[in-house]
Amino acid sequence: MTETAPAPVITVSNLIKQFGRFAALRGVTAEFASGKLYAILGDNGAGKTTLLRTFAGLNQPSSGSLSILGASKFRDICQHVGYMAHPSLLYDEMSGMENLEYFARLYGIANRTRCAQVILAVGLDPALTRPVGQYSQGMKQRMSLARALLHDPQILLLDEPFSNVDVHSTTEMVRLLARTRDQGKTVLIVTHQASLLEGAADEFIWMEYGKIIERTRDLKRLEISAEG
Amino acid sequence: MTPPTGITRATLLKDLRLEWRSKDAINSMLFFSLLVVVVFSFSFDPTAEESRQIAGGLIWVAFLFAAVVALNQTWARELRNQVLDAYRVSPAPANSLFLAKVLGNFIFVIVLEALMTPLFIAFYRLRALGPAWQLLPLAMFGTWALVVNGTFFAAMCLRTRSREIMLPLLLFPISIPALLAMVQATTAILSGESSARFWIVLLSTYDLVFTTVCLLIFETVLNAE
Amino acid sequence: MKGNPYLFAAYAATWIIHIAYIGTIVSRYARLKREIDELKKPGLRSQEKPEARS
Amino acid sequence: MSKLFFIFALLTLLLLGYALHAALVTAPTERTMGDVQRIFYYHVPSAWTAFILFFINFGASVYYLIKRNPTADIVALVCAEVGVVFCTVVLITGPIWARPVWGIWWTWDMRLTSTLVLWLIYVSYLFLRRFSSSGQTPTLAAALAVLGALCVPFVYFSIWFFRTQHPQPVMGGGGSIDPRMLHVLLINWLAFSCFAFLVCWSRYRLERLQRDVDHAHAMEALRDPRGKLR
Repeated sequence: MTETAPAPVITVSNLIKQFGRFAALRGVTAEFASGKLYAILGDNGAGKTTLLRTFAGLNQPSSGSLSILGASKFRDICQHVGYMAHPSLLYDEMSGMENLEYFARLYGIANRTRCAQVILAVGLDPALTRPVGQYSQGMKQRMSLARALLHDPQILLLDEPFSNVDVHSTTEMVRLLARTRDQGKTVLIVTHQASLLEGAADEFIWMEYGKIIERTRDLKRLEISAEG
Repeated sequence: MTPPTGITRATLLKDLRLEWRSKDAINSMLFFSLLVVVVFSFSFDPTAEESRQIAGGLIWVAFLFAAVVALNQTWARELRNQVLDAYRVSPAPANSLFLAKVLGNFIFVIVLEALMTPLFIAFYRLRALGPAWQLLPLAMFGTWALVVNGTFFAAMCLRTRSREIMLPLLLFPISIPALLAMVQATTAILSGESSARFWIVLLSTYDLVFTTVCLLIFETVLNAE
Repeated sequence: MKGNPYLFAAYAATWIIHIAYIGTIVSRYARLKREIDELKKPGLRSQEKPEARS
Repeated sequence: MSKLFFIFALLTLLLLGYALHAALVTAPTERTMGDVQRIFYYHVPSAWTAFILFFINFGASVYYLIKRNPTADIVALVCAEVGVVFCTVVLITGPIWARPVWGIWWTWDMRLTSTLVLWLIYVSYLFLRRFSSSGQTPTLAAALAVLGALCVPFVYFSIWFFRTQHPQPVMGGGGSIDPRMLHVLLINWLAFSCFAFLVCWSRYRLERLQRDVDHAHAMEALRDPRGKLR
């Protein structure tokens, strides 16, 4: 692989986020490039989710600077960011298609074929009339991913996308994400299951106590240092 | 790009659809106000001529309490699975959401009033001695006043501890003028002793002022953290 | 002003309320002062707090 | 800062003492109500002071919403809290006066009712400040303060119309007031304004200290999070 450093899509420097007396992020400095898939790893409470939520504009940083696609205000670029949280961000009482149609409206997409297309892409059936509340956990996760992909965002922020998803579906999802990355998108995945992304992720990022401790291409190295 | 009104409509239709499927809010509101009617009838003789004087207050207090049930429900719906975050990361304007929620609650409370009013009339043997048509604009303006502030405060309480208790604590003091206007106007119309016009004008001004201010600061409140 | 009970009650109530409020301010101030002094004391920062031992 | 504070506190105390003397001794005894009327010298200045404090709270809240200035937030909080204390004084001295003069503790008179509603609004403001989690409190509280202040004209207007339809006890005094009484009233008002300012100042210092402590804790957490994880 040649080292042509693409322009960074997300730049953060000395990002600090405090909730009252608790510091969730304690000075994160990093750059994320387009066309890459990053896996963010770390123990519970390491600040992974907070970092992702800050990128998604749901948290305001306490201090430090954050620039996404050259903009400092999230409102200007929200059209280009897709966010998938740990909860499903879907209405339990509506079917998957109905959910996506509603969210498509929010992004100004008034077209059913696009919704059907993403549902197919995550391996579900658009004609399914069951409400999302009755889906299995794995189906919910996939529908949630479809919601994040709906507006074809430049940056994809995923929080634990593979939890409770069976092995087969996970492989499918990883393949889909890798394909998205190959289209020049930036994909950030917070996960506990790093091994699932071995081979797919361009970089592994280890966070500890609100800081990025290590960035590496080789997961093996990270596991050794994490244990030590 | 969907225009803001389009998003309001989509959100409103979505809310109505959710309510239609679960019927959480409307059922509990109906039963709640029914309980209020029955309980109040024990505390005084509902058929006495004097009860005409307090019927206006009774009706609106019942609706106010019932509205709180609906108001807590609207945002609870958005908190389940944290769907509100999905709205916040989208480019859709915050005010569209606010208007949709206000309209949704307005519809719920108006439906409740339409269903409950015949019951009140039957139980309390009410009959308007004044101009009865004025009850219609009164109900519209009054309900809007309750609902616009209520929706705003319910959104505010989203991120407080014990949010279901906080809503009435914030909503009731500020609603006192509106409530007073509704009660007095209703009593005036039912007893036919005085004109309700002043109260209806007051209510519409109240609606105008509070709707404007809520729209101005809702985005700040929604994204506050 | 010969010992009118209402007059006395009103004036007393006023000052009781004010003094009670000032009392809460003073006590909270003292507590915070102690807390911040402890925080600023070098050496025994987060490891152990003196009063936590009991 | 501290020296100035003590000098001001001393002056305020002297002024309060003088005002108390004026209220109890210098002021002439009212003909119909007698000594009870002297409650007036505490009641009315407290009411004016409370209203001024609420007004400052409104201004500071609007300023906070526009500029996000933390000092404005502290000022808003302090004014609301001290304002509620003064308003409580008003609501308690009022009935103590009403009882001997009107023969009743409370009447749903326009001024009493609207003061009570005002008190309720600002108490709910303080509730909100207590119950919301730290980060968003200033914004939410400022929003509530603005709505609450906007409500005040409606409160007055509606209660005014509500009450003019019904018979009500006449407020004491009538139109004209003895110039000596007015003099004593103004002195008491000055004394209570200084006192209110003094209390606000102390409360402001307390809040500053509170934020310093929070900040110190936050810094601590930034340095070493291990012991501080919730």
